[in-house]
Amino acid sequence: MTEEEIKAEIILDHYRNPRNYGKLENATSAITEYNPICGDTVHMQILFEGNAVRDAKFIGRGCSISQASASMITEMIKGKTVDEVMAMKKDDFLSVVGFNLGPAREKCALLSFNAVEKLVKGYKK
Amino acid sequence: MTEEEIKAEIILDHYRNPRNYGKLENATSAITEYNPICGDTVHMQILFEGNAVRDAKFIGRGCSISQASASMITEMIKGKTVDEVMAMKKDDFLSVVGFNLGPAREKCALLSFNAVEKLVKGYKK
Amino acid sequence: MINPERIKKDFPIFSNNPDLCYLDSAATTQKPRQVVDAIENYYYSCNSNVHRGIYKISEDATNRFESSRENISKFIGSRDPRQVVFTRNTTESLNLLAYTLGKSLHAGDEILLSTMEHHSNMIPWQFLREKGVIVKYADITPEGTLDLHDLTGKMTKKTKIVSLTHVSNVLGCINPVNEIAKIAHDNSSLFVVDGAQSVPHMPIDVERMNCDFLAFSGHKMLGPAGIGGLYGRFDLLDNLPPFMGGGEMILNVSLDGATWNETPLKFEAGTPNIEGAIGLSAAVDYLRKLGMDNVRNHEKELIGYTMKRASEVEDLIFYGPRNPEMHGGVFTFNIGDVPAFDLERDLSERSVSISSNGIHPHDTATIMDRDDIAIRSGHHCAMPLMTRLGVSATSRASFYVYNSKEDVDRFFAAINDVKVAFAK
Amino acid sequence: MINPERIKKDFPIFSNNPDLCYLDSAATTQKPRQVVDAIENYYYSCNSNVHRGIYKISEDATNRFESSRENISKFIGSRDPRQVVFTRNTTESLNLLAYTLGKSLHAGDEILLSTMEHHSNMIPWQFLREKGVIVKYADITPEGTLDLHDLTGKMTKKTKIVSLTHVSNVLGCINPVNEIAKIAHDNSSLFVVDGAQSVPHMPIDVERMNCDFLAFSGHKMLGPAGIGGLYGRFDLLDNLPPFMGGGEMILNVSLDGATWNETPLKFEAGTPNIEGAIGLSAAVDYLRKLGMDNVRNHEKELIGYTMKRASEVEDLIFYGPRNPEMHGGVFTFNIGDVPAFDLERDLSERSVSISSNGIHPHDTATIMDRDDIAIRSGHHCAMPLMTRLGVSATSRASFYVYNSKEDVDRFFAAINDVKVAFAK
Ligand SMILES: Cc1ncc(COP(=O)(O)O)c(C=O)c1O
Ligand SMILES: Cc1ncc(COP(=O)(O)O)c(C=O)c1O
Repeated sequence: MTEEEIKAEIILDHYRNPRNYGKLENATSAITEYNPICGDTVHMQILFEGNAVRDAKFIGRGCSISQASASMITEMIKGKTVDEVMAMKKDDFLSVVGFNLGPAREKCALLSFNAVEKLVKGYKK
Repeated sequence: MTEEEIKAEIILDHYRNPRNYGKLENATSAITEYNPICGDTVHMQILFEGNAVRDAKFIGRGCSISQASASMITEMIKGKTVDEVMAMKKDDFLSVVGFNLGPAREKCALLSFNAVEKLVKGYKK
Repeated sequence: MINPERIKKDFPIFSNNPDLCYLDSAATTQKPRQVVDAIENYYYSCNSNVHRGIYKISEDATNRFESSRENISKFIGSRDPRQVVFTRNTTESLNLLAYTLGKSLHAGDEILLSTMEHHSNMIPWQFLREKGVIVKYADITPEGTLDLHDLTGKMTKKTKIVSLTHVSNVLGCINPVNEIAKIAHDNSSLFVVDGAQSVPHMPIDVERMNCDFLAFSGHKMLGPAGIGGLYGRFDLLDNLPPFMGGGEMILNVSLDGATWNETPLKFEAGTPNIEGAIGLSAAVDYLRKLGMDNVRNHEKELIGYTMKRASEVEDLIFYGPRNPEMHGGVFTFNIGDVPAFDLERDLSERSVSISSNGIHPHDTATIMDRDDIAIRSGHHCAMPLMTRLGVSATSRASFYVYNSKEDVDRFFAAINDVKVAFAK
Repeated sequence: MINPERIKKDFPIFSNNPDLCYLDSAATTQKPRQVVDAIENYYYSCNSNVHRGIYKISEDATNRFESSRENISKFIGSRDPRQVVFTRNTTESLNLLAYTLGKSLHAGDEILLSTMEHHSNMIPWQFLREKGVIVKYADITPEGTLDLHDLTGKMTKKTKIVSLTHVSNVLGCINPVNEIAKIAHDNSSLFVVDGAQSVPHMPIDVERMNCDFLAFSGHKMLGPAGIGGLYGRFDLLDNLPPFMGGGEMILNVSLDGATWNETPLKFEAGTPNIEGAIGLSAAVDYLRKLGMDNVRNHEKELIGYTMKRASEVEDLIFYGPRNPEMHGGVFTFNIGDVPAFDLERDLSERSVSISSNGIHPHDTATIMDRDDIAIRSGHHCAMPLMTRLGVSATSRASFYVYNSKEDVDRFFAAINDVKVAFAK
């Protein structure tokens, strides 16, 4: 299996079996990000506690990239400090998710990244 | 001298020495036609009497084609009946005036033709 | 008869991309050598500004530009070239109308569209809401055609304009424009036709259709992008105020105001897309040589074949009328159900996996692209129609003269690949 | 250093018309092979619709389109490609501004132009008179430059917009835009620059110039017709309402309304002129390689030489500043006096022959055309300036990178031919 094929498999796995999917009852922040181009939607919910992301869940509809990357990002941020999350770089996230995503598909991957970024910034203020 | 050169000479002659140039004191109709593209202007004046063009004069400013053809048309219509003038065809007039006028210059030549046409139609009504 | 294999030879993109199966002509078409050559010939022999030059190459350019107008005018059945305004595309044609017709509309006046309209035949009219104009929408039938009953029901004495697409870029349905022209005119409404998906694909005769305006795009009919047309009945066009101001569209200008040039130049402010017009005219020549009846029949055959094969594929949902006679060369589909996001419902279904409802069109297009098949997926600039159909997006394969049954076969093979890739 | 003879080899029109002396580049320029090849390459390798396609050639097309924007943005000194909106031409750019800025103007607000403006920088603003906006005009000096004193004198607290040409397409004068930007901003007015005659001919840096908006046309800078640009400071552009509605410019659409896409796509409704943008970007590459300083110096040399020779020709009247430092590559002239028609005066002078006042520009251009010299004659889309200069029309020779001193010499030989042809 090439690295690309492995990444594709991971995406499909997250898409089929999304982690942290559902309603986060005690969420402190939530946001719905929407890509009108294709209708991809991610509703991201975070429970902040002090300086940390205590829990994160999402629900959504859309293509495999958008939903798998939402699933992946919830795993990535859970337990991290707010500053750590804020230090996450777009390109790093893309390289974790992406097997050579074209520019059109990059937007799908970034939907959940943008949602998290907005929630964290909003909390920090 | 080729036919074209002769026509060019005629144009220049009319341009330098316009026939029927000036104010027609007892004109029954007058109109000013204007080509905004180049500022060519012809003020055409006709004295109608019964069914005939008794007299015609013009004044104007503009290129040699516009002014020479105004001069030529006054000569052509003087003494003609209104019906005869109305029967004059654009293309015939152009072939009298023109040595292969391009489309841009045709408009110059037709300025006076249009003026006469409008005056005659207005009188006929 | 259309021979796609022979036609393909005129399109160098296919020899440069021998594996390309291009099924996105409803978005934009490929360009034959004849069109590109006409543009290059213009550049290298008489490129110059039109209308005002008194030298040979400029007169040549002006002649080519104006005879392009005449050629395009004839192609759509207009008897007078002054009835064709050059615009950038269908979108600008419709904006020109909304802005200029809009000037004489008043609060309470109504404009009647349909829910299947492309955004370009929707947003410009919605702009007029600012002044109190009411925009109404005729619905579609369950079969995916225009609901004529609903259309007539929504028409009132206040309906000043009816603006409808001739062929839907999603449903593929061919709307009965002749009949609607009569309905609209009986109601003293103007009838505007969005011809973006019909002018390229079937014989069009504006006089017989009896529409008041017709908008179309060059790039969807083998011509260049950046050029389009607006046909308008001469007396109507002639009575409209201008849209943009500037060079070319004026007769006389002073510091205090201006008067307008004759129609259609009144609507063509600034240096026009001369090479675009010449390229579009070459495209029209190309299509005329093929014969627009043949073009339509070819696409009818392809869409008929496609729908027949589609009905044999499990989970393949497709849209628009089933009768190929009423269906243009546009095949819009989904693999499984792809509903729009709904916060309330989706929150309450939290145990349900996201992937349980079919394959998202983006994924379909990506997998197809790996097989070198170019299809479109998304909202196709018809979001309200997506909403109406209850989907978040769809995929679309669309055909033109260079497409063959082999392309359709490759498409269905790829559908299978998609299903395998996303099999649970 | 510019070598016109070598440059000419890149322009096939000159080998196809070996005798052509093209002196009408202010109207439109010729196209080098590099530009036409870039367009052809696009057609034959990845032609497809941009922004929404999820397949390889569409992503390639989108990349080429957006990197063209970036390239053009850099060329004019803009640091952010989102500050460049693609339009058809300068005219559309200025109309976009008049329509969108106009929305927030009120009766009594003032717009300050000058009497030397091209119709494209006049009519769109005059449209706003409908809502009570007042349009004022700064005058010109007797030397044929902008009268800065008059300009500042006409500025009031109500002056919301100052819109001026950078280089006059008739007088050739280069207006001190940096200085005017400061004057306008000190007055809290927006400063719009018509760059149609400057962007092609000299180094431009919008950040240093500190203008708020800058309009330009591709076809006047070696690029295709049908494509132009509007630079706008990002925050200003971003706050403007949209101009045309349709595909591409929306974020979300429902039957009840819509929200807008991000800047600059918000202003680009419908399928854009993709190949036009790519061609313009290739033109920018070509110019950058020549060096815009060199382009300007070359034209300065030509106009200096032309004015020197012109001052030695009897009866040759020419316009604009005499100092080549302040004069672009535009030479506007008349042979003898060509006053406008004046019914009262001309009637009273009825004994005077019509031909007594110089040679009409149309005649000049026609005779020059026989010598294969292409110049322009007429009002140059600046009728109010013709009125101001007291002429009915003028002739104009304009230069670009492919013109040489030999062209100027041929021009003056032809001036002589004109005088002989119309000798009394
Ligand atoms: C100063 C100036 N402004 C505006 C324009 C209009 O340019 P376009 O016709 O490309 O819109 C021109 C060219 O004709 C010009 O010279
Ligand atoms: C039905 C319909 N109307 C309008 C348009 C808009 O065409 P353009 O983008 O060329 O303006 C399209 C194409 O996208 C279409 O399919």
